[in-house]
Amino acid sequence: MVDHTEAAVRAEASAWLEANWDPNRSLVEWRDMLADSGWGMPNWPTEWYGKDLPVGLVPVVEEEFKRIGALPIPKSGIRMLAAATILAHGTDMHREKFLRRIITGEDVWCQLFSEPGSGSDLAGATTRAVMVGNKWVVNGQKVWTTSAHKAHWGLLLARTDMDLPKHKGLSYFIIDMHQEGVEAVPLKQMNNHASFNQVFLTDAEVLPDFQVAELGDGWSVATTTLMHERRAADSLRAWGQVPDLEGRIYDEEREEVKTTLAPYSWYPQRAGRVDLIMQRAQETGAINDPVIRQEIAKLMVLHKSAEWTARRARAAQMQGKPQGPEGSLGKLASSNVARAAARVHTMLSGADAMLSGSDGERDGTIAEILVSFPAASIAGGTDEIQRNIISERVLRMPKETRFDADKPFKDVPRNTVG
Amino acid sequence: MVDHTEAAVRAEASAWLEANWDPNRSLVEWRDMLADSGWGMPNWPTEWYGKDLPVGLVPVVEEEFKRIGALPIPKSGIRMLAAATILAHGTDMHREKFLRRIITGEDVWCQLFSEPGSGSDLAGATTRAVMVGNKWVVNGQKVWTTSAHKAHWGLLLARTDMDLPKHKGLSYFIIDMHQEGVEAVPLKQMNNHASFNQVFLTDAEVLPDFQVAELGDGWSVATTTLMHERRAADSLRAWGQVPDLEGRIYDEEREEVKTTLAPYSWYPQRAGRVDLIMQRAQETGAINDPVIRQEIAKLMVLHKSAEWTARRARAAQMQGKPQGPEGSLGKLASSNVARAAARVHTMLSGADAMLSGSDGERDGTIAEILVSFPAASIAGGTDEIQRNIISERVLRMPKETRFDADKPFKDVPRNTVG
Amino acid sequence: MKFSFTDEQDEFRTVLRRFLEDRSPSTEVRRLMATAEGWERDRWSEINAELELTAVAIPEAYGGHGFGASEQCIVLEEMGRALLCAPYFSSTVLAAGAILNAGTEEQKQALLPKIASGETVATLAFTEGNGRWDNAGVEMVATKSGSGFTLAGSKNLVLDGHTADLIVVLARAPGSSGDQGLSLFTVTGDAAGLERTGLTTVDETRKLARLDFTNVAAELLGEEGEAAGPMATTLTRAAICLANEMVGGADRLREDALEYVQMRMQFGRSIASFQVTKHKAADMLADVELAKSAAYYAAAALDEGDDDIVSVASLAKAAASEAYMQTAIHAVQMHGGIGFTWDNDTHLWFKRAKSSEVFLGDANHHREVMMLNWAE
Amino acid sequence: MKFSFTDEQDEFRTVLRRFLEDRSPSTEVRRLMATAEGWERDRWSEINAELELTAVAIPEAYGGHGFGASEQCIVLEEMGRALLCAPYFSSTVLAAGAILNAGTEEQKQALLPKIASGETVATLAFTEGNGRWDNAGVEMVATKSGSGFTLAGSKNLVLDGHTADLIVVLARAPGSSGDQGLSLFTVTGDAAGLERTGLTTVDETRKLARLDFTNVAAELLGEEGEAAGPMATTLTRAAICLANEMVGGADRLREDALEYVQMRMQFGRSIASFQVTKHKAADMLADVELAKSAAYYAAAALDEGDDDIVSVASLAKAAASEAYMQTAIHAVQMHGGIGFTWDNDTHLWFKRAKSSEVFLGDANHHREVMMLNWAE
Repeated sequence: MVDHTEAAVRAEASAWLEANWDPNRSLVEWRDMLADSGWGMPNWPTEWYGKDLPVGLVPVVEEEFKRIGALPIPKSGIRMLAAATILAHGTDMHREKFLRRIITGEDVWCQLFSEPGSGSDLAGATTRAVMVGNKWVVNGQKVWTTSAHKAHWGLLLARTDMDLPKHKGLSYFIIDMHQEGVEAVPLKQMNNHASFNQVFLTDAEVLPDFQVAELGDGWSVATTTLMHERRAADSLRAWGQVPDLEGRIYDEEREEVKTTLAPYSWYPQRAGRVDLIMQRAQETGAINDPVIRQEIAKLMVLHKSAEWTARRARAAQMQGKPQGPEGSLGKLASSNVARAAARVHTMLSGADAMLSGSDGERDGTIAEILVSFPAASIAGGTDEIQRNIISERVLRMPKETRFDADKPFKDVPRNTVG
Repeated sequence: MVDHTEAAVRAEASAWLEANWDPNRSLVEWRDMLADSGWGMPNWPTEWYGKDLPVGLVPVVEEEFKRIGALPIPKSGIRMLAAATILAHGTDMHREKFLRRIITGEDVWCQLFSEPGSGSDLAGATTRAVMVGNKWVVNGQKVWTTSAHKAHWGLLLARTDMDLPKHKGLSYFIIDMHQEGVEAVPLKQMNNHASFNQVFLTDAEVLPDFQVAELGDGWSVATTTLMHERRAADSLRAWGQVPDLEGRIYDEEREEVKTTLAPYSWYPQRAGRVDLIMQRAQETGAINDPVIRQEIAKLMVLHKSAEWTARRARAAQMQGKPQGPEGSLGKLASSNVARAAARVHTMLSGADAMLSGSDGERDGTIAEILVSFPAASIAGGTDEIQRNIISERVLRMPKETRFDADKPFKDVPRNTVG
Repeated sequence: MKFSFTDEQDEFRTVLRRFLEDRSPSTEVRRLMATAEGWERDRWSEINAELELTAVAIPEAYGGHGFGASEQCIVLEEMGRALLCAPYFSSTVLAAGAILNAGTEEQKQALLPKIASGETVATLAFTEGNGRWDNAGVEMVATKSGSGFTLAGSKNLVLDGHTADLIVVLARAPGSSGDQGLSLFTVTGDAAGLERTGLTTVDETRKLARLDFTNVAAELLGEEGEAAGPMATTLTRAAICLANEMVGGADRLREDALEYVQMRMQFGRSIASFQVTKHKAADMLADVELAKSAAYYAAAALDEGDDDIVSVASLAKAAASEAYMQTAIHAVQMHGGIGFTWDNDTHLWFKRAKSSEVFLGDANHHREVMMLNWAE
Repeated sequence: MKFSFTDEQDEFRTVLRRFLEDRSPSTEVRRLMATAEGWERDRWSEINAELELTAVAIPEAYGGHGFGASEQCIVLEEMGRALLCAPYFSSTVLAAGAILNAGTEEQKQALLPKIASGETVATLAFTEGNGRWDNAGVEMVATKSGSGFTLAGSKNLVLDGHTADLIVVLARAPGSSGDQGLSLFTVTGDAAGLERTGLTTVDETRKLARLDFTNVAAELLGEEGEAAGPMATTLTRAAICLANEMVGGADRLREDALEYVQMRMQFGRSIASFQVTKHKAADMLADVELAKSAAYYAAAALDEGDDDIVSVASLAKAAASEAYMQTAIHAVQMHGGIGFTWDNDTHLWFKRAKSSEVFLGDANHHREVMMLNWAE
């Protein structure tokens, strides 16, 4: 039995790390050791690579990793969504087959939820999975899929019954991405990046064993995956920082980070790069223009207020208080900040806002802000969806009337084309 | 038979006016002559004080009034809504009894449509009219009633059947305001004016003859009244200009104008008084502040664009083109202008925006703007209603789902208190 | 930076909120705002006796409880929420602040305990006819006369100026300008040569006065010619206090409007069920909560001696100015015609929002101060 | 003020719109924007041959049709709507405008007929590295050399500068500043010592170039040292033309977004049935129609010789800058994720909106010009 006091956990983690950490191991070797010891994912069950620690004690272990300089398991990326989903709803076969290689990072995962025809309405998925002989045969089209072209496995939400209401006719599968019926095509954005793929599923196959939870439980399993999505996005940003040290393991992790974060390289520009505003205003001398100074000030008031609101929410959370309304406003506030920042960057650029690439300011970074910020109010839940959530869940206002929840899905009006 | 060419109409009107106009007559005497001759309301039917002129020729007659300096019948006020409604839907008894005294201005009218419980939803009226013996007995409460305390007659929308759907159970009446069951109480606004009344109807009586159109046709009759409301509001503003001449008739009309327009004295402040902005900016020196100058400029861009949009709509109308979208935007644009103007006035005032009355700027006019502009986005159709209308009628977007149209009114959820 | 209220602070707020809901319902606000004074000494003493609000932020050495800006800002947020008609801001924030920052030890001992107990109601007279909120705008002249000074000129927009017992006055040496030559003085409300005129205000719950000084004998507060620094410090704290008062009012308006649309039916459905109403309510929440964060942060930053406090204070005031007024406009709109009537309470807070928007400087002013003082 | 289009003008617009819908579908826009030139001479000649668009606003005396600004603005509105890839603005608005306003009678006779026929594609080079749009920003020096002049320096952000046959250049006498000493010159696109570099632009449908002049021989256009007035007149008209082009683009974006939400289903209903979508669509209509009114008014005011034309032109450009960008942002949002993809056409107009927002001066600049020139 593990002793679950903070001191005991700290001592044990510290002892193990000091005995085993060696920056000259390979990344996979080290992660394998973490999996075997349970220190990589200490809040996971003991039988599945963990130590059954309460979540509240995980930061203690993380502190020891940091103190000793050992690389932890990155808590980010789709593969961790897969792990959380498999731990909660998968079979032992799934856990056996997938969890270790999720920890070692040897398998890349992707998420096949969104479709061209459904947008914000994930539960409106129309990709069909039909049992033919002894296999599920899948046909349809998914979109906004990060890393689909590199993925070994996909988390698939597909419709298995058109006669049931929308939320009841969905099931959840793990699909092998390395098969003939799966084609990933890069989806180019207006900012010239292609961070996502469209995935065409044409008679793709899934063995019955790879179904997660019961038939028709797809929506509730998907909800588990989505719950972890925001958290994973946060730690993705944190993960970007590999220590600037020499050693095989650092080189390998830097390489992994680089590959994993490549699709997200424009995200800072999407957020409006408020960090550049004061610098640029001083460089260009625009700070001396009282009109632009007011516009910068308005942006700063918004930006700082949003930042402090997030800190307020975290502080309350750390005190163990129930979540106040301030915790639900971040996404909406950040899309307002991004829009305002793009406006101010345009004022700072003046005529040069017409140029991009190497002719553009800051080697094209400013131009990239100007064609990336619209994503801030769409991706990860549009502003409209955020306001629906805030009004319904935080303010307890009436829900939108549903026109699609109770009737057979086949009778629900939907988009004919993607 | 009247010759309906422009030249003939102009000649005939001119001849009659030159023969009869005399500024030393009393107002009522002159209007009586206009009623008898048909020149007061020349597009009304010949049998009802008019000359059956096509509407397109009315401006010709108006030009002759102007040229000769004769006072026309004011086309404004609730009494003209009453006339339009009675001409369209009333009985000959109604026309006989009411139309002449509407022309002479001897009867003041008011409109009893809005209720505390229904707001934008006029058809949700709950004031009941029940036949008791041989009379209608009315109970309920009306609100936003201009001139109710001075009115002789009221245009009443009341519910005569709770079992029919909302729009079918309403009937339309002319109610005698000088009776015991009718009590008008001034309704004070946040800007200290009391332009409206609440009207309490307690066993008030209406003779069956004073019902307009069939039982249950109230909503369609009310629609006629409302159609004329905007037009009447426009000509109300125009009417304010009585020539600055001596003569009994001018004195009497000035008196009438003064009384009639009294409730509207704060309307210019409600509109934000853009006319004062440049003057004040120059006086206070704020025009030299580049930040305030930008804010003034933004307001001016909005104001001029709105003004030119209205002119564009009128020009197209005069060319006989079908109405374009620009014709539906005036109300919404003017509430944006009013809000922006109040903002700029505040900047121009600085600390003095805290003061009102004789201590306030421009003898309190600025303070009155600051507490009147919110009415611009509410009265005469809220901004929300305007956007509904624009999106549904101009852009042909789907109508809001109705939850109240088809069931018996008694089963429609509604406000219990006013 | 500490960024969350302790359990004690939360408890204090809860008690205070209930207390003010009980003692300052809108009927009471309406009664007091209709008086020339705007508050009643007995009524205010009674309220103050129970929670000792005037003592909260005055140091223990001068008869107060010695709490920080965060606690004082809780008081102000709740007062702003209840629209309490009382001379709290004038006496405790402005006058006591100036005395604390500028007075000699002896003067603090003499003046502050009575302000802390509520026995003395004081105010600070600094703005003049030009409506400026900064030191450089002061034109009133203090002339040496024997061992003392005499004041001549006018002060405008003095909060509770016609009812205060003690008036702290900012004036300058003849011929001086800018931050130079400024001194603070005290005069009693009934001083000879002082004429006090209550002004007609948009916001009837915030009473202002014009004070005309005809050679009024005044006592120097602190060092002669050294008032610029203490005044600036006083006004920075005042801006933070006002921002907190304002977010309290804004949140109240927001909640009342939400409650109204939740209860009100139109077209056979709750107004709150219309998507545009829901989205407006969400935006209102965001406006108010973001402004709250800035106000809370500023109070905490003051308590922690943050170097950027001047910028942070102005940021909080600018945020509160925009958020309160925007919330007030939305709140009227959500009520519809009813929200425009005198009998509905919305206008009481609407007018407070308008008055607060410009009191101690409008958003443009504070954004400019923020940018010019930003250390980054 | 004339304020409505005649039946002939309406008919012209209808024909032009259909024609451009046919000749400049978004597939064609995408094909041309991917080329370094941004337009094709054969393609453009073919389009122009049919409707003689380059001739519309050039006087009959110089081979044009002699129509007014209102007609030219119809052309521009429809081109902005179709995002036509052609050197129309550069050649007909900027270069022909400068030649008309500054050139001698002989020069107009020599240069304008070929621009009117479309045979010569010209442009105007005035902005430099500092990105200023006003006369005072010009630093390039023209030196007398024998009977002619030589130009040395760089011009930046020259519309179609790398593809034009003829370039009108604004430069100044050595040692002069402000409006003084400015002259216009013409050089051919292939002049010796002229290096032309196409720039990478946010809006790929609007090609810009940097022109580096190393002692390029140039011909004086009009009077030496007298270019300030003609340039200002040219840019006032250009601002009006651009405003009309912009409202055309904005209206197209608005209509496309509306069509998309009308057709698109979500949660079992049309996206257009959501109240917030409806209200956003209503606001978009108001934004675009108000900006249209300003653009139309400005064109009519120019034709009528309005005294306030400088202010009115800037008002129209400022209104168009805000309305086009706002409409573009809303249009992406109404499409959702699809609107952010390359394959969806929205971004083509979005980028044109961004580029037009600052081209010839941003909204702040034009609001300032408007206020400083307002006669009222």
